[in-house]
Amino acid sequence: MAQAYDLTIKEFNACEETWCPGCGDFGVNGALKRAMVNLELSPEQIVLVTGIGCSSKISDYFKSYTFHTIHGRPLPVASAIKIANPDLNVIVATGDGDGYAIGMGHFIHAIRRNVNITMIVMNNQVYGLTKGQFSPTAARGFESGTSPDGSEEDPIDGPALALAAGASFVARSFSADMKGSIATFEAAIRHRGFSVVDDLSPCVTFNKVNTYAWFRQNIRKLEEEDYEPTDRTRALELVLNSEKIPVGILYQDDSPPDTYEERVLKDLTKAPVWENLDPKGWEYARIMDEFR
Amino acid sequence: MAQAYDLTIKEFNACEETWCPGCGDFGVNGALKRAMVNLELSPEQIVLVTGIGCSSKISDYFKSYTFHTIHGRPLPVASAIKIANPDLNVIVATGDGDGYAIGMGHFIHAIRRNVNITMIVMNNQVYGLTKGQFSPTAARGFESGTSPDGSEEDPIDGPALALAAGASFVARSFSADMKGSIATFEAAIRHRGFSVVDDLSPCVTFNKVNTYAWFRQNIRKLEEEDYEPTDRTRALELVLNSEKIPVGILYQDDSPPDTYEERVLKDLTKAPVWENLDPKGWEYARIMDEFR
Amino acid sequence: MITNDLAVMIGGRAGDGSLVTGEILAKVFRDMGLEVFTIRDFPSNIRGLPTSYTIRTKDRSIMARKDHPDILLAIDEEALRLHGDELPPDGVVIYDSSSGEGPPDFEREDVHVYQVPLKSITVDNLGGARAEIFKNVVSLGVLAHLLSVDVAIIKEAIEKEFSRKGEEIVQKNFQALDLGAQYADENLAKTDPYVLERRDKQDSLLILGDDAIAYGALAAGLRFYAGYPITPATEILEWLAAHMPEYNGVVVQAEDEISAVTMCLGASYAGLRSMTGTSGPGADLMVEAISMSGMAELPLVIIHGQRGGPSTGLPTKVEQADLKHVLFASHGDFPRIVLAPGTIEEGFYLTAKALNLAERFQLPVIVLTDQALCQNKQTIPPFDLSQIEVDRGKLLNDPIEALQSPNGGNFHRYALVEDGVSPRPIPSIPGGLHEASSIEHDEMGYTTEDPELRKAMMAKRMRKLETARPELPGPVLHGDPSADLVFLSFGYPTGAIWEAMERLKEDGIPTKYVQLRTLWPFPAEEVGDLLADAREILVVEHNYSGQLAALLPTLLGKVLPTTSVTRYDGLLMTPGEIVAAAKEVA
Amino acid sequence: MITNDLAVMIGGRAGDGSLVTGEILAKVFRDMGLEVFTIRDFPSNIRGLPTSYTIRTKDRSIMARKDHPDILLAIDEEALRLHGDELPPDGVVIYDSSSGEGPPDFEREDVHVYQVPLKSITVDNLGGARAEIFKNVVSLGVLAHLLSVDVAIIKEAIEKEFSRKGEEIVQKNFQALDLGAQYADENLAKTDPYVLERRDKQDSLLILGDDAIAYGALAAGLRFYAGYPITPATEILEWLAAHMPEYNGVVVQAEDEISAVTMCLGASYAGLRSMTGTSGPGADLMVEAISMSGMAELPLVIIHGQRGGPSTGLPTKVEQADLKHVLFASHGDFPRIVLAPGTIEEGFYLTAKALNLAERFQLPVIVLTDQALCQNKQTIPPFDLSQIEVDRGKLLNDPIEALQSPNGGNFHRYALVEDGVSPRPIPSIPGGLHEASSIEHDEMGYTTEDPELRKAMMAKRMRKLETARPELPGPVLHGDPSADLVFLSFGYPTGAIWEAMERLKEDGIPTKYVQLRTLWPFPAEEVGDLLADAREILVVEHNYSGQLAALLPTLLGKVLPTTSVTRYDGLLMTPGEIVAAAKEVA
Ligand SMILES: Cc1ncc(C[n+]2csc(CCOP(=O)(O)OP(=O)(O)O)c2C)c(N)n1
Ligand SMILES: Cc1ncc(C[n+]2csc(CCOP(=O)(O)OP(=O)(O)O)c2C)c(N)n1
Ligand code: SF4
Ligand code: SF4
Ligand SMILES: [Mg+2]
Ligand SMILES: [Mg+2]
Repeated sequence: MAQAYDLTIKEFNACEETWCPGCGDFGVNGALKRAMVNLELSPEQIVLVTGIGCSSKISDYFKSYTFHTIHGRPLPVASAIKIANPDLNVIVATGDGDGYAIGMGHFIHAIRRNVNITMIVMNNQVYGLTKGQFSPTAARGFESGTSPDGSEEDPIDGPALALAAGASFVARSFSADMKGSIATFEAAIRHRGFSVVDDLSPCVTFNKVNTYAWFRQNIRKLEEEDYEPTDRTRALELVLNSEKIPVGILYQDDSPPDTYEERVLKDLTKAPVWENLDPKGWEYARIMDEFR
Repeated sequence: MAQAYDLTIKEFNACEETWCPGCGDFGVNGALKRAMVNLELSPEQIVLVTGIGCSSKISDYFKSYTFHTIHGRPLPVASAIKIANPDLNVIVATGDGDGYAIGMGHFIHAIRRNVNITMIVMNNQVYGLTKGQFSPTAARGFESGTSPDGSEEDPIDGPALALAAGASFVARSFSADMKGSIATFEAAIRHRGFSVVDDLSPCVTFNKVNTYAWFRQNIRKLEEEDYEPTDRTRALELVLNSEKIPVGILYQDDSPPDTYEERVLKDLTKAPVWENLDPKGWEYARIMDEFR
Repeated sequence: MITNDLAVMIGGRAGDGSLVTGEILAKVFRDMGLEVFTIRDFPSNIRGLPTSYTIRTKDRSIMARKDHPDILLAIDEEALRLHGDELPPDGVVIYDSSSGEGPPDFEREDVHVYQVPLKSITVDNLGGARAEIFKNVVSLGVLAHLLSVDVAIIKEAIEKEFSRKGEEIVQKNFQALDLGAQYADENLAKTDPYVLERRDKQDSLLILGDDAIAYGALAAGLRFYAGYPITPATEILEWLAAHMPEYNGVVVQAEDEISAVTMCLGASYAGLRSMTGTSGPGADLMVEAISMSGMAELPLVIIHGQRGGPSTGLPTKVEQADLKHVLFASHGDFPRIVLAPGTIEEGFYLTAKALNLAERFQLPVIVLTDQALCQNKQTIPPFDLSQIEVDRGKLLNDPIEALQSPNGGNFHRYALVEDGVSPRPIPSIPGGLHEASSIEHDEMGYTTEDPELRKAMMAKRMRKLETARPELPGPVLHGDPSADLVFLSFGYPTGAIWEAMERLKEDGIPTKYVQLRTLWPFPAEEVGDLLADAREILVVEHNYSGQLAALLPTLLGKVLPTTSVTRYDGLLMTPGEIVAAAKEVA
Repeated sequence: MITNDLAVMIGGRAGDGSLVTGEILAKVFRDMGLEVFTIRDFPSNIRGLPTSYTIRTKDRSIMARKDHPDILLAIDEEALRLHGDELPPDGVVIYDSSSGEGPPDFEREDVHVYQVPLKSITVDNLGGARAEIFKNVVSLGVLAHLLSVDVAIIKEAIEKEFSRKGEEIVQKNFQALDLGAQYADENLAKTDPYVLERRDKQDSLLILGDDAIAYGALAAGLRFYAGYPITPATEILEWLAAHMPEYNGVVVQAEDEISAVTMCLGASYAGLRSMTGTSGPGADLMVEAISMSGMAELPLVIIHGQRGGPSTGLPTKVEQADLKHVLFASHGDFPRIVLAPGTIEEGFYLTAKALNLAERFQLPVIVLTDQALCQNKQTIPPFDLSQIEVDRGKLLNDPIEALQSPNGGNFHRYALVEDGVSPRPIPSIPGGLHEASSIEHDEMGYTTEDPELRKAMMAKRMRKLETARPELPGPVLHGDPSADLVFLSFGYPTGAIWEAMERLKEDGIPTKYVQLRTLWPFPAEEVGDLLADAREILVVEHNYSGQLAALLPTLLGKVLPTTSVTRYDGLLMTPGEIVAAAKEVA
């Protein structure tokens, strides 16, 4: 299905974005398109799977095969797409509510399977589309419609959980850092195995605490440090104990790729999706002997 | 509600167990009863909440207030019971399917809230009640009805996830080690905050790999080592990298208790469950001014 | 001259302030002693997409969208493009003429267009980068002048709204308002027929439907609410999050709807009055727990606010297409009760009632409502709190001696009693030990597969519905009891039907309306009697397939002559379309 | 003498080997050229609780539980206590007399009791700690002798069953069998009337219902199955896990049912034939995805094997109480198809059909079956694979040029075509770019809230049901077409009804049976015609409330004279109870 490559970022444009001006999600959309251009992938080779949320609206704005699913379920949908047709480049774009609240169970189990897809969590620490309630990544004390006196729950950290669940690629990006985001997305997509990028993507409307300025003060860029992302425990130590939020590739498994689809499909070049299902072409009759 | 204490383990007996002879769950049931006697808790002060599975049948066999819920949901049920009435000692007994497969999302989020309840996962690495399919804790290659050629999925580790999610008490016990299990359950129940015990509880019928003998060879007892369970990263390092399976208290947060119910209920001695709801006793009328 | 009968539509963009402006205007009308009903028509978007907020006002209670908005405050061109055609002859447009040009592509000669350079006024006079945000308030000043509304009343409302944002914001709003009024005074000659006259102020509440539901629950003793945000039920969660702590209650924002609903069952088991609220997608996820509530015989109240489906559908629009779902979803046979408020006021009282029914009969009670009843506001009389009773049924929260089972075993939590409702001790009560269970069980709650016991338990559970029946809110008969043209409906269309009936009466067509308030167990006898003489039954509902109409033969046990009146584009039904449908069969 | 008409019940304990013994016996009867139907009545328990396995055999096809078991192999005392009373006069008990005492509390004089020291025989002769496990096989030897079954046939079956466990096990079983036969020969005098005669062996399959479903799906091109274990659908998952890889297909054991069903939608979107299977509790969790299938117009097939509810209920027992659920669960209006096989054989063909319908009409298809049809075995003729067709409808998997939308935008995936079914390109196809969406959308799949477009899309989706209607399996008419006593049912009762009809006919009462195979969209016209002349309709279903009977007025649009015949204790209906019910109204 490959074709001569001459695409520009414009060819990934679809509907006009309706995010609030300044929303962090613009950065993700831009960086993702650029990453695709850099990776020389055409819209036909990509399937973008989203859930429901402001972040998930990206499937209206990113031109490729897209599937805007229901709240919390893009991961199983995407995993199956990849298994069905491993030639596709399957990206999940989701939010911290979609991916880490209602979708938490799938998150851990998708990681466990290690299907070769990329999950980008546009983490704004709120439920944006439902107008700003605290999310699982909101800090204790965060004030919102459902936490008028401040949230009483401690946040979870997506990358920490991903690492503990055995993810083979874990990164964090900051949506305002276009260069870094592009590089991180590219690396994630290139990685053979489940890759997760927790993208810090400020909600300018409902999160007045974790603003661009706040992040600029509270992140540290791993690319500027002498950090080797090859040790899972070291990475866990970093995400759990670092004062500042580490941004960059936190961990990448450098052992040989071992993806779920490679395990369950004997011959990756022969994706079941291209099978002709005409029963005449298949030997089904001998199965009856089992019951004789 | 306290009462003079003169209970013996017999008073916790309910229906006769119908587990297979030799099932690891007998050990859990026995140890839990003994722990209750040691803790001087009476059946009335305890609520045991279970899901569905062989393990979850314990609510038929353990005499206290019990609630046999649906598959995968004992944690939210139990969390709410404790919030409603913090005087109760609330225990969740579940399986690796109930707690870590369908219940995974609740697992992470219950930990995040840190309600003061104890979760015991009777981990046999299979779905016992449905006749032995591989579970999320089954090793890659485990053969079962749904993995005739061996499971293609890597297992997750409950304690590792609990640690990454921020649990304040994480332990592992081995159901054949009665003394150790009792001590661990007692410590878990005493702990003020969410405590999770991953109990290695062999399924003698469907798991012919992870047998009692196998475990005896593959565990290490932390009580016999010089291990201080006070460092989360150290604990993660241990559960992720140890050749042998560490058994004992893996981590206990020694900072002051900070439970969800203490945060959301101003006065813990005045549990809402004991309120008289007669509207005459309450000032509801002034609320109307908000709409005037 | 058209006095005190008006629908003002503010056409703007999500997040542009038009919502707040609409809310202020609604309060102003209320403070003038008028009745108000608001309609928010908003997209599933936070900022930028077109939105409209309509405020109807009248000297009698109203509950429906008017056939047409009378006055359109077109905050931008798009609003005029979208809604200009909806205006009736003699309607009014207030249009931003800052660009110097008139409204493009707007050719109507039969409406009154007032051009006001809204943007220029704000930019020229108010300064600051976000001056434009005050366009709305300037237009309010213009409107006040045209309708002869006392600016002081508006200022009062503005003060209330913005005081928490600081004096500067309040003053800026005052200024914008005055600028609008002044501009109108100096530049506009009133040509339109609409005026408002102040009336004696009644004591009334201007209340959002969701707030009424939440308040009703609280007043009926709700002490545990768990929910997950979803339109149109989020406001219940938010209102209770703000109010419950004061009443020693707890609100949990759960990680998903499955957690929310099962938490409610836990709280219920422990002895708290609990409730959750959601919409279609979340309700789908609660289906398994509904069945558990039925089997374990634990009280559960779910507020189900319908919105446009299927699936994510039209998530911020009204629909009533979940009727079949709430009546029949979940596996197995078990008793449930489904109630349906027809007004914002009923939302309050029926929710309170639902909490009693759930506890008295130990089963799931679903309150089926809809986006229109949840997210619109209305003026209503103050609630009569003396009507709220708390009846906890056979809840036992004192030590039990006599009832303890003779064999020293557990308490007979599921005793096979005649009325089906067995006493229910809450945990920690001495003598009350038992197993609550989702599995078929014996009287103590222990697992059983004994065929005879199974049959007895099944019958016992189902008997509760018959025990409950006399206590369920019956259908309400509105209109002319002798009319043979009959409306049958539930939920938000109630308001539009009332208004349609008035108009039909004026046209000499008598009608009556049978409003269903209990949908399950269906009051077949009462409804059957009320419909017995009907020549034609107009079944009014907001869904594609006419779900109620289709189910009617089964619900009633007979086939009656019916005509479906439906709508399914996400916009509220109007009295006019109901009148038209009625005239077709009259 | 009663020849070739027999029900043997093996009463034992979960995990004690009686299940395997029953399976061997079933094969033996089949190998004798007889027809077989098995009934597993097992508890939700792995080891220790009482269980029974009944094998019916006859020279004609059978599909129902017999009114009484004829012969009881009581592996322990409990079995006799539980089932001794069920035997008819002249029935047979084979009882373990090892304790030296006769059966306690068993007073029946009218049955033939053969005392055999089963345990002693095993312990004395076979040695080893687990010698007792062979009690079952010893009893088989006894039975063989009594029924004059050739021991060689049994040995063949034993060999097949145990060869993978090694020669030693096989030999031990042979020995146990011989010991039983020898004991009977030496000690027992046959007094009972039952005999079996060997017939010409037909080519037939002895197949589990779930296996037939799984096989039907595979043969119809299933290449993706995702499931989560649950009784009675687990065997589908297990069978496919064992067979799909050979056909380049994939089986995923998901982490829960929500994951399973949404995986299926993903695989479907990508272009694979996909399916999931579950029972009530899991089906509840799939409700939200069903609505997504409807909205995104993606094929989805769900096998719904009903079991005893509500909630966890009676998880290993039969029931048909999820009818209302499968017809109506999930929010919003969208098209769905519900099929119901009435036999194990139909399970194969209707599943294959379901995969076609789902792809042709791009919507969810639910195959409603039940524990009895899933977990029992039957002898049936070999499947006719030539009947299986694969029709993928408007699936596009070649590059598209002409269809590309003119504005350079996306492919019109949701084109507003007349028949409602729009062409569906699979990802990676050049020219086919589009958005699949759970949200209301335009023709390219992009989000819209435009009222007119919404109406058009809604109508388009719903039109598919009318397009599909002519292709749906119609009701089957059995029995005497002119009879005015009519059975109406679906699912497993079909077998019992057939047998009841034969008996009624013998008693001079002609009846007919309208078997529903498509439950939604309901074939109102065809069924209405078939029922038109009915004096009384006996609606047979296994649930408490008579769900089908209750829904009938709505499904048919008219009220007909019906009598509900129900059962809800978890045990299979018998022909006898249906005969009795029919006679009451005949
Ligand atoms: C089952 C279900 N529950 C709730 C909702 C309502 N809902 C829509 S988006 C959303 C939260 C989105 O949060 P997040 O994923 O963080 O996205 P954001 O808008 O912040 O980008 C919720 C709760 C839904 N659509 N479906
Ligand atoms: C929603 C739902 N899905 C599936 C099932 C079937 N089911 C019952 S127990 C069980 C697995 C139990 O495994 P685990 O929790 O490990 O318990 P074990 O039997 O091994 O102790 C499953 C899948 C169910 N009852 N409900
Ligand atoms: S509400 Fe927040 S997340 Fe949503 S579009 Fe606006 S800024 Fe972005
Ligand atoms: S099947 Fe396994 S887990 Fe279940 S009771 Fe038997 S040994 Fe225990
Ligand atoms: Mg978010
Ligand atoms: Mg298990």
